[in-house]
Formats: sequence, C-alpha cells, structure tokens
Amino acid sequence: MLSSDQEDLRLLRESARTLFERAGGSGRARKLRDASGGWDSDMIGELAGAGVFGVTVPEANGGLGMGLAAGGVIAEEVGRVIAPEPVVLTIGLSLGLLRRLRPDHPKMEQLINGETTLAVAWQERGPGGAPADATCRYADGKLTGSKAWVVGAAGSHGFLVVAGGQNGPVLVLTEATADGLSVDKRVQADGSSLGELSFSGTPAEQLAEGSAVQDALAEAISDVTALAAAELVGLSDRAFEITLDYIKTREQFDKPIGSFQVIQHRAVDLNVMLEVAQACVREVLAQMDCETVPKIRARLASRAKARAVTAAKKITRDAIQLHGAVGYTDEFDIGLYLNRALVLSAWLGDDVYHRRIWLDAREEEGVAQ
Amino acid sequence: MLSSDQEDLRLLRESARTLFERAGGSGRARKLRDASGGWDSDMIGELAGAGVFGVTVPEANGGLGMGLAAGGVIAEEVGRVIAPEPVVLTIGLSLGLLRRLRPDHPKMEQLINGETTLAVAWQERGPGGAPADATCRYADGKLTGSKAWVVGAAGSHGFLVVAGGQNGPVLVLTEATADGLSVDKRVQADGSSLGELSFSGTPAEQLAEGSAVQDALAEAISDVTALAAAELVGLSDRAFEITLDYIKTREQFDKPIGSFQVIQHRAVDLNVMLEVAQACVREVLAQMDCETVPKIRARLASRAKARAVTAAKKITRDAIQLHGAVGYTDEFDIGLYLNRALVLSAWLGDDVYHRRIWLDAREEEGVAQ
Amino acid sequence: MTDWNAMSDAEFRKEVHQFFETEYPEELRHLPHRPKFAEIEHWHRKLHTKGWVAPAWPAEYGGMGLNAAKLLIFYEEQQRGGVNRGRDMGVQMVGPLIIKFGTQKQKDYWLPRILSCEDIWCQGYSEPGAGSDLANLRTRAEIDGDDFVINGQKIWTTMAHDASHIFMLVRTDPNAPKKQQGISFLLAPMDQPGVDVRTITTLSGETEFCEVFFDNARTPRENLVGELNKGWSMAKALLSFERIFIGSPSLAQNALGQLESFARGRGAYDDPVFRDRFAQAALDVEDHAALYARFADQLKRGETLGADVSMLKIWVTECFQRITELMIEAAGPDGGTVGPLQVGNVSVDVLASFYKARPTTIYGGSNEIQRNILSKAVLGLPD
Amino acid sequence: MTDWNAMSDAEFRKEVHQFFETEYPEELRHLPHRPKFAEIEHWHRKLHTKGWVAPAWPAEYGGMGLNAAKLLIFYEEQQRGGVNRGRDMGVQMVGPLIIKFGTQKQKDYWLPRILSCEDIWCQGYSEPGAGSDLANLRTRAEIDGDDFVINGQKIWTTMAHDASHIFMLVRTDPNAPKKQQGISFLLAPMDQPGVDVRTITTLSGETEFCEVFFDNARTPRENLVGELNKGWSMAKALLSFERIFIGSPSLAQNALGQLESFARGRGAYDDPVFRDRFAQAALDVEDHAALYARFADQLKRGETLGADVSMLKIWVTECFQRITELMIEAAGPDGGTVGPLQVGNVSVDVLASFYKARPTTIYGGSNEIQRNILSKAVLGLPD
Repeated sequence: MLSSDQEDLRLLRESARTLFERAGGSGRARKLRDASGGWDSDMIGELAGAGVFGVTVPEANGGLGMGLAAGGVIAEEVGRVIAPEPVVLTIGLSLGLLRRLRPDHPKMEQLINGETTLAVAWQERGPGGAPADATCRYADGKLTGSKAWVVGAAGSHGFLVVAGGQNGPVLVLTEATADGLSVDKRVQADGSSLGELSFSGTPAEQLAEGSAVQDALAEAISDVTALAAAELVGLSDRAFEITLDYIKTREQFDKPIGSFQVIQHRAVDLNVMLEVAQACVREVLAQMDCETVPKIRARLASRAKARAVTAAKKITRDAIQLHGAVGYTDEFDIGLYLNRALVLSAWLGDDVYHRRIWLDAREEEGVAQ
Repeated sequence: MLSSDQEDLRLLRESARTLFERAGGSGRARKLRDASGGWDSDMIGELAGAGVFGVTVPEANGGLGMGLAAGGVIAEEVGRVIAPEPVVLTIGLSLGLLRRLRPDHPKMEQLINGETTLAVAWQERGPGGAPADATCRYADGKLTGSKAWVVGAAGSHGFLVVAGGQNGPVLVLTEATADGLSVDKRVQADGSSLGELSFSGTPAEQLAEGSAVQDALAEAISDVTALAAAELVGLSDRAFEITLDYIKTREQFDKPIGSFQVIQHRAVDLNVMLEVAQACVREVLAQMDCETVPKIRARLASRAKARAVTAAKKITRDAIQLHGAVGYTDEFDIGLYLNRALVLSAWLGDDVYHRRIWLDAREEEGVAQ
Repeated sequence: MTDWNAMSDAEFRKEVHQFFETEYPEELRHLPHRPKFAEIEHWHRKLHTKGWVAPAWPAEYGGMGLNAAKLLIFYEEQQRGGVNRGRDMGVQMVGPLIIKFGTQKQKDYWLPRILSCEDIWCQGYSEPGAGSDLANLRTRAEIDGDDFVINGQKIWTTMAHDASHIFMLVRTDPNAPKKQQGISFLLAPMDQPGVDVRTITTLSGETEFCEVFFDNARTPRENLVGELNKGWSMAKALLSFERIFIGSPSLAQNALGQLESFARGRGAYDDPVFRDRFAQAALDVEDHAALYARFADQLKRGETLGADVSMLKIWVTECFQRITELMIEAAGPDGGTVGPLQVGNVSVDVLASFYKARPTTIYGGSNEIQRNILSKAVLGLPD
Repeated sequence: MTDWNAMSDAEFRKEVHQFFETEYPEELRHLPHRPKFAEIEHWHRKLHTKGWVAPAWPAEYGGMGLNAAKLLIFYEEQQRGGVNRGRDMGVQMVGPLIIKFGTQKQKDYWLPRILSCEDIWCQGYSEPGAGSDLANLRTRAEIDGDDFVINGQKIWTTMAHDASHIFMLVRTDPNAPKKQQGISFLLAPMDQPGVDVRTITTLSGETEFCEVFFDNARTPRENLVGELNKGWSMAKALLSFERIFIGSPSLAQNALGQLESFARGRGAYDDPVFRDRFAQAALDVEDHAALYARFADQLKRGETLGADVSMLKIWVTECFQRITELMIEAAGPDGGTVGPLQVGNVSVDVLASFYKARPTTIYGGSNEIQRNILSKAVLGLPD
C-alpha cells in the first residue's frame, strides 16, 4: 500500500480538524465524560460520513484506501480534542482484523458507515496472554472463558474475540447482548472503561481460523499501536499549545510566567520533544505503508509508541507543573490531557516495553547503524 | 569500632585542609601531573607525620584508631585538592588488608610512617575476576600469572598480591623491583596510571592464606569503596565551589551569568545533589564504624559509592558546561576535577554497578522500607 | 504534667509509638484522603483527653511542650503509623500565631477552643492572582465601626467547606509603597452570609480544596492578630519550623513501600530494568533521609534552620513523583485504571498515588520558587 | 561542466559515494583530530582537480553549484565515509561571504586562492569577553592611511596556528549606540609581526584551538568586506544555512555505532539495564534523524529554514553526550583509561569520544543560547 501524498494528508488534516472543532473540541470530551463516560453516536455518524473509519481500508472494500499515514492524521486530530470515540480502535484493530480476514463480511460496511462498533478481545490475564496461549475456547458455536483489557467494551455493539478453536486460533463475532456474556468494567483515568469479559457458552459466529488469525492480529496490532502513537502525538501537541498559551498570560510577580527563563527553557524542551515525536511517528507511519514484512512493521510500530509515550508523559506532566495549582484542578482542560495520556500510554504497551521489543527486533533483523 | 565524635572530626578536617592548602591545593596536583604523573614523596612524609595513613588503624597497632568516619574526612580533603598520593588506597586497601591479616608485619609501620607504599593487586581480567577464581598462582615462594587494574602501580615500592595458593587464596608481598615482574602502565584521564602486572616466577613472601584472606579482602574492599566515595564527595564539593565562583564573576550580556535563572536553578540542583551525597556518604561511614556484619558493611559501601559517583559525574560534567568554552581547556582547574572524577568513578565499580549489588544485598538481607 | 523532654529519645519514641499503635483506630490508618472532622472526631477526643493535641505548644497553653528533638520523634511516629494529622490547621498555624503575637484575651478565648476542636480552622492565604507571588494578594479588609469588612476571594483553601473559622492574610492598606506592606492577619467566622465556599474538584476527583468568596463579610476588630499592616512578616515567621516537615521523607517512603509490594506482586520486581530504576528511587529516598537527619540534628541542637532546608522539599517531592511514575509503569496495562489494584494480599491505588504526588511540587512554595530562594539566599547568586 | 542538479538524487549519491569510496585515502578516514593542511594536502589536490572543493559555490566561481538537496547528499556521503572536511573555513565561510558581499576585485583575487588552498583561513569571531554574547567583541580596527590597524584578542580560533589568513569581526566604531552596530568584517594576513598565535590545550590534550593576539597588526583597507560597520548582519546571514549542519545526526550516529561494537565486545550489550539505556539512545538518534529529514525536506523544497532548526542541535548534541557517557559505563574499570580500548577486532577510544562530545553543547551557540532563541523566536515567549 502506498502512502498518500503530502497534499492529500494536509487536506485530510484540515477537514478532520474542522469537523472536531465544530463539534466542540475538547469541551465535547468533557461533557461526555461528565454525562456518562461514553461516546456520542451522532459524532460516530459524522465521522463515518467523512470517511474516517474506512481511511485505511482499500477502496475495493468500501474505504478510502489512503494508508496508515492518513490514519495517523486522523488519530492526531482525535488526540488533539481527546475525542472519546473509538476511532483508532476501529481503524487499527476492528477493521484492521476484518479487512485482512473477512473483507467480505457485512460488518465491514457497518463499521465503515458508523452503524456499528466492535471492540476486540484478544488479551487474557496470566502469563503471556498471547492468542496462542488462549484459555478462552470456542467450540460448537459457543465461547467459554474470559478476556481482559478490552478497550471500548462499554459502548460497543459486539466483540471480535480471538479464542482457541479446534483447529488453532479462531476469530469469532459475538453480540454485546449475547447470552452468557458478562462485562466487568473498570473505570479509566479519562472516564472510559476497560472491559473484562466472561463467556459461558456464549453463542458466537466464527469468522476465520488458523494461523491467518494470528498473522492478521499481529498486523492489526502493529497498525493500532502506531495509530495510538499518533493519537498521543496529537494529544501532546494540543497539551503543549494550551500550556504555552497559559504561560504567556498567567502573571506572577507582575510578569507573565512565560517570561522567566526557567519556564522558557522548559517550554522549549517540551517543544523539541514534541517535534521529535511528531517527526518520528509520521515517518514510521509512512514507512509502514511501504513495508510488507510483518516483523519490520512491528518494530516500526514499537519505535513510534515508545517515542510517543515518552513525549506524552513528559509533556502532560510538565504541563501540570507549568499550570501550577490550577493544573491540578478538573476545571482546566490540561488535566483531561494528562488523564487521556495515562490511558493511551498503558494501552498496548508503554515506552519501556516498546523500547525493549524494538531493540530485540532490531537485533534479530541485524539492523545496525 | 566506634565512630569518632563530631568535634574530633571537625578538628581533623581543619588540620587536613590546612596541610593540603599549604602544600599548594589543586595547583600541586597540576604540577605533579605535568611533571611526571607521579606523586610527591615529601607530601607522603607530611601526611604520615599528621597520622593520616594510620587514621583507621587501632592505636595498639600504631594508628590513630579513629575509624572510617575519620578516614572519610581525610578522603574528602584529598578529593578537594585532587591530591594524587595514594591516601585512600593506603588507608582502605593496603592497610585495610594488613591490619586485618598481619598487624604484626613490619610493613604496617612503614606504611603508617609513609616510608613505603604498597599497591594491591587483587583483580584479574576475564569473567568474574574475584579472588576465588584467581588464575594468578603462588607456589614455592613464587608468583606466576597476571593481575589487572592495579591502582598506584606506578609509584609503589611493592605489591600486596592476592593469588591462588596451595591451600586456597593467599596474600603475598612482592617488591616492585622483584625478578620476573613486569608492569604495563595504562595512563588514566587524571595522569595517574593503572598497572597490569605479569609475574613469571616472581619471588614473594606469603603473609596469609585461606578464607581469612578472602574475608579480609572483602572487608578492605568495603572500606576502600566507601572511602573512594568520600573522595568523590570532596572532589564534587570543590568542583562546585569553583563553578559557583566562576558563574558569579563571568559576565555575558553585561551581567554575571549566575544572574540568569536557568544557570541559577542548575547550580541549585548541583548543590542539592552535593548535599545529599555528602549526607549519604558521611552517614554510611559512621554506620560502617558501628556495623560488624561484613555483608551489611558491603551494602552500605555500595550505597555510598553509587551516590557519590552519580553526584560527581553530574557535578563535574555540568561544571564544564557552566564554565562554557574555558571549561574545556586544560588551563582551568575544573577539567582536572572532571578527569579525576572519571578515574574514581571507574575504580571499584560505578553507580550502575553498585546500585545493582546494593539492591541484591538489600533483598538478601530482607531489608525493606 | 509529664516532662516529656526529660525522657530519653528512645523511651519517648516507645511511648508515642505504643499509644498510636494501640489507641489509633485501625480503619483510619493511612487514610487516602483528608477526613472531615466528623470522621475522626472520636480519635480527636481520645487525643484531647490524653493532652496530645498540640505537641509543639508550651504546656501552659495545654500543649505537650516538646522540644525539637521530641517533636520530630512525635511526627515521625505519627507518620510511620499512618496516623491522620486531623484537622490541625488550628494547632499548627493559628495556635502558634496567637501564642506568639496574640493578646492575652485572644489566647484565653481561642486556644482552648482549638484544642477541643470547638473551632475548626482553615487557612486563607492564596488567591487567584497570588500563588507563588503571595504578596500580590488583593482581598481587602476595611474598618467599619467595630468590625472589619472583608471583600475578595481566597483559593486552595484546604477543607474550607468543613471549617468554622478562617485565619487569613488580607490587605488593610492598599496604598502601602511595597506590596508586602499593608497586609494584616485576621481571624474570621465562616458561618455568616458574606462568606461563600465552593469546592474545587481535582484531577483525581477529590474535593479537599475550596474557593472562599467574601462579600462584605464581617469580623470584629478584636480578631486582628498582631499589629495592623504587619501580617507579612508574621506569616513568614510562622513558616520557619514548618519547612522541615514539608521536606520529610515520609510520603516518599510510604510510596516506595507501596511500589515495592506492588512490583513484587506484579513480577516487575524481577525485571532488571525495573530493578535499576527501583534501586535509584530507593537510594534517592534513603539518601534524602540522611540529609533530613542532618537538618533534624540542627533543630535538636537548638539551632534555627536556614533557607537551605528548602532543598529537602525539592528533592523529596520530585522523588515522590518518580516513585509514583514507576508504579504506573509497573501496573502495565492497568496503569490507567482508577481505584485500588489487587496484587496478592495487598491492594495499591496506583493512580491515587500518582495524583497525590503531582501537586507536591507546586504547593508549599513551588519547587521553582524554592530554587529561586536557594539560589539567592544560599548560593548568593546575583539578581 | 556537469550539471549535478540535473541528476537524480540516487545517481548523484552513487557518484559521490563512489568517489569518496575509491579516492579517499584510507589512512585519513574517520580522523580523530583536525588535521593540519600538510597532512591532507594530497587529498585536497585530488579534490581540487576534480573540482569538488566547494560544493555549495556557484559554478561560475569554481564551485559545484549544488542545490540544497544535492548539497545535503554530498555532506551525508562525506560524513558517512569518514571523509575529512579539510581546512574548509575558506570554502564554508569566507567564500560565501565574498561571493555575497565582496567586490569583483575581491572575488577575482581571493576565491581561486581559497579553492587551491594557497590561502588557509581561520575564523576570528569569539573573544574572551564575547562568547555567547558575541556582539560584545572589543578587538578594534582603526583606519590609518591605506590600512586598518588591528588591536585586541581573539580566542577559540580553530587551527589558527596552521592558517595563513584570518577573517574576523572587528569593532570599527566604538561609539555606535548599540553594540551590534559598529562591527565590520575584515580579512587579514596572519604572517606579520603584529599577530601572535598561542595554542590552547584542551581537556583531552588536543591543541586545535588558539588564541590570536593583535598588536598593531595591519591589513589593507581593501580587505574590508561589505560596508564599514555592517559586519554583524552579514555574519548572521552567513549562519543560516550552516545551522542545519550543526544539527546533523552524523556525530551521534557514529558514536552510537562505536558504542554498539564496544558494548557487544565487552558483554555490556547482553545486560538488560544497559540495553534499555542503549535502546533509548538509539531511538533518540533515529527519531532525531526523522526530524532532521523534515528540515532537510524544507531546504530541498527551496524554503529557508526558520529559527526552529536550532532544536536539531540541542537534541543531537545532548544525545551525543549521553552516548559517550554510556561508553564510559560500558568500559567499566577501564572507563578512566586514555587511548583506544581493544575489544575483539575493534578498537574504540572511549575517552576521546567522551571529550569530543563535551564542547558540542557549548560551541556554535551554546545550547542555553539556542533555547533562548527558540523560546523567543519560535514559541513567542515574552521578555
């Protein structure tokens, strides 16, 4: 798949930004959090209308076929307004799996059109937790066992579940309302929730089986990891803007605090960190679009996530300090960014984790400077 | 052994400082380095006259019996003027071994009186390098094999060598001029040298053998490690003073650079780091004086060295930056401190190494917060 | 009355330890939030009966009369045992102020009420435009007959919604040539129509901080403490002994203990990379404690602490933050989860610790301000 | 004459690579020090014959006339191959200055001599009192008949002891209202009685830097470049293209490669704690390269670079320092040892790398100054 050209990406960025700003920017995220912690189905419709969910899906399958670089543009804009909707989840993981395994399935179109949302249950608690060791089993059309850390479990219409089948791993689909399914929700810092799913003979439809499932999952995880990195970059970008505005206006000792050299240099360091992260993640996404070897794509995704988490942690935490006491209140938006950064950093592995697997992969490939 | 009281330590510090300052402070170190890289035997005599070498040796054995806390005071003063003489080496290692194994030996008195200096050869290249694995052998009064990283090899009259004997480890004494001994010197950043010793049937006198050797060596290494930490603290203290003076006087943009907030805060951070290191190392030395369990003493020594190396690295490196271009020249003293810090940090294990063994020891002992 | 200072340090520590160990209610140990008075009232009664409400006050005013050495031991044991300090603004701040600067009448009236918690105090210092630059405060108090009439706004007033009185810095002379002049110390009742309290929700969802609005609120003129327009130097004098406590190792030590249990339970403790970072943090705490001990010794020798004591606060708060950041790391995929995380027998609220650590580098004089102070007052760096 | 810009990037890169690969003397690859001219003269002759001495100069003056894209490739290949830049102050600084601001007569006289290295140039900017605050320079030049008479002192003049000429900023109007005014650009011969050069020994024992003393030294009035008293803005104009090179990834990349070989040989590479720190450094370099590529693209599109390009230098120099600090760590007990350390087939001079990294955060505008610039010019933070 080829990366879109710069001009296409610029136009895409502009329209996504306009869409989110018109919808209320980060204020919308706050309202949704205070209301219910969920997401806004009208917004999902609007996003679908703009082609957002299908951005990386080939045109033949009803998408825009613009590649991950374009997905990253969307993810950055999602991050900037900390939109709670499952955009990265859908582009990277749900559609990432379906478009590789079952591009013919009717759920594809529903996901692209925003008519449905599907969370992906692929991890389990306990050592490893990889799909090959799945203790959650699928047999005779029914699921038994449990899955952990399911993002978007609260609002989704159904689940794509990776389970152990009779002939190796399977990907199955189950409805949120299915019998024998219980969802235990753990509230996250940003008001979203992580689901722990328990199945006891829950009816489910098999979509694919065998090693293809594992391969597609690995690829989809690379995609969603890199897109989550882009979301963190967008989030960091806006958190930095907010902070910069604040230190230009907040006065102490009869001067804007942004006139103090220590504050200035700290702002510069955050800015440099941000620019490096942005350059890294955009480069990675473009490279992933041109790269076909799964292991290399995984290494690239790790590089992006490692950098984005490092940057977002540093930027949002320093942003609180630069805001002083008000940064610690819920009244200022900066705290929403800190909280969202916590959640996105923990999702799919933090910087320490990804640095490790990046170096291991680099060594395995024999990539040296 | 009990720690000396605060007033004794204060008086000791005063007299050591006066002695070193009268001898030319750090200027003396520069002169010696430029001349030969060696040390000054008159100075060794003066130090001996002041009781410096025997500071931790019990009075019954001809020392001052003041304990490691007093040794630390001396070491700090040595560090402040980066004196090249083997003070910490002699107090901690040479006499540390002899006073435990052979307090009766005539070399004790000669070391205390400054009539001789002995380097200690206890490490070997290759995996482990611990005395138990020694490939350097002693049999029939002769040494064969090699030893590495021997500090003070260049100027010492002889060597205390830990080797493998017929009944376990032995401590033997050989003269610098002995037959079959060759010393390969590697120049260090501060102008001193590390010796690589090769023995081929070199005659040597056995001083002790068996597990007592290993035990005494472990204890002496704890002592010298903690004293090296104190030397680093003294060095850092003076490096910070020099830097503080510099930023108060050096002007740029018509103001002393120490009036810029960024420089000020950096100076504060160095100051805090220094004070923490000083408090840590002094506390450790006092505790080691009251502690008899070797493993605990080793853990304490690791704590001191870990902190002192971290502080000295940070302080001397930042000191160069705060000096700007002149800090990079050999004309300013600050570079001498950087170089000495490099050498002392590498000796006996750096901060990363000691943090690791500290935590392992803490766990083994079951020390928890 | 017991002369605590005559006891050996070890004896005294044992006595304090035992009391906290046996008498303090288990369910209140290591409370994760600041309690309202009602929640800890039964403990307060016990303490009051024992005569231990005000360890630092002279015995003549109902305190324990502890010297610095004993006081440090008292607080150390309190912290070690996870004993809540209670609603102690009255004891810690108002009492010493009145003892030092108040009239006999003020002492007679207010001090017993503080000890009994008949009055619950909050502290009105910060304002929206006066944080790091506290002297910039604008809340006005004007004399009107026998009263002061107060107008303005305070912010970050801890637990103001559960206080009966506020002690505050107010501007009584707006025309003073320097902003540090013209500030006075006032005591005022909260329960009156002109006082409006609104809680502030923090990042972690807590509501301990408040805004307090004064709209022609009144307090009798006799509630002025010390001289009119001399409040600034009085406030600064009050802080000097406080400064070692804000740099105490306890918060970081407790967090480190939590981190250790959590990381052991989670398996992170077996990972060499984590171990290195943990060892750094643990040594940062241990070595800080050595420096703390040096300052504590100064106090014990009866010396006053210099501005250099600020370094304790800088070091320990930043260390505390790093420890809680390591907790988040050790939590892995649960690092964004609200509420206690169970590991084996322990349950650690990782996110709560993380949030708790955030404002420590801001409050009590931000670490930037502390560095400014050290730079000038200790290092003598020029303007 | 070849129109290099008409070639594809890949073709051009291949051509350059091949030339450096086959023609550059092996013994001069990755020289650890700055060579004197005599040491590299044979290489210079080769380059001169090829017409590649001045890649950035227009072809009409004997340069290669490369556009920004090609120029970056040229330098990348040069750095990758460890090809010494030679004594290039004339080519990099004096040539562009004369081409932009010089008279026809100056062009005709000086440019060919720069290309042939008949004249070897050094740069006289810094002074003892004018480092970060360069405009504070005090070296005076006064008109005396047909000459300027120069008095004062320059410092950090790289390789002045092996130069025949100096191009310098001097003060020609001491009464100008602002210190940036009254500064002029002069060319002067070094070989005269009024010029005294002393080398400065650095921490690592190198003597590349010099002090240059002027005691009634003379240079003809025609050696003034551009207008009298307008030197400051000319000097700033010269720097703009240079600023991307000082932020190039090459130094850090080379150091990282050395660190990797060294750590592998030493076994440190198998240690998880080291690996984490190595991965951080490696990603710091790789992600910096992504940002560098963004700025390079700007140049290739023909845009001028803004002040934000400074961030490259800040990041890469601090990263370079960390890498060399990791080398010291990986060296363990040999971390203080001078000279190359052998591991397997490679030999790495750990201490030399460490020293080399030190001044990179100081020279070319210290990183503190760069942060000041970014803060004002990019972030728009107030004074």
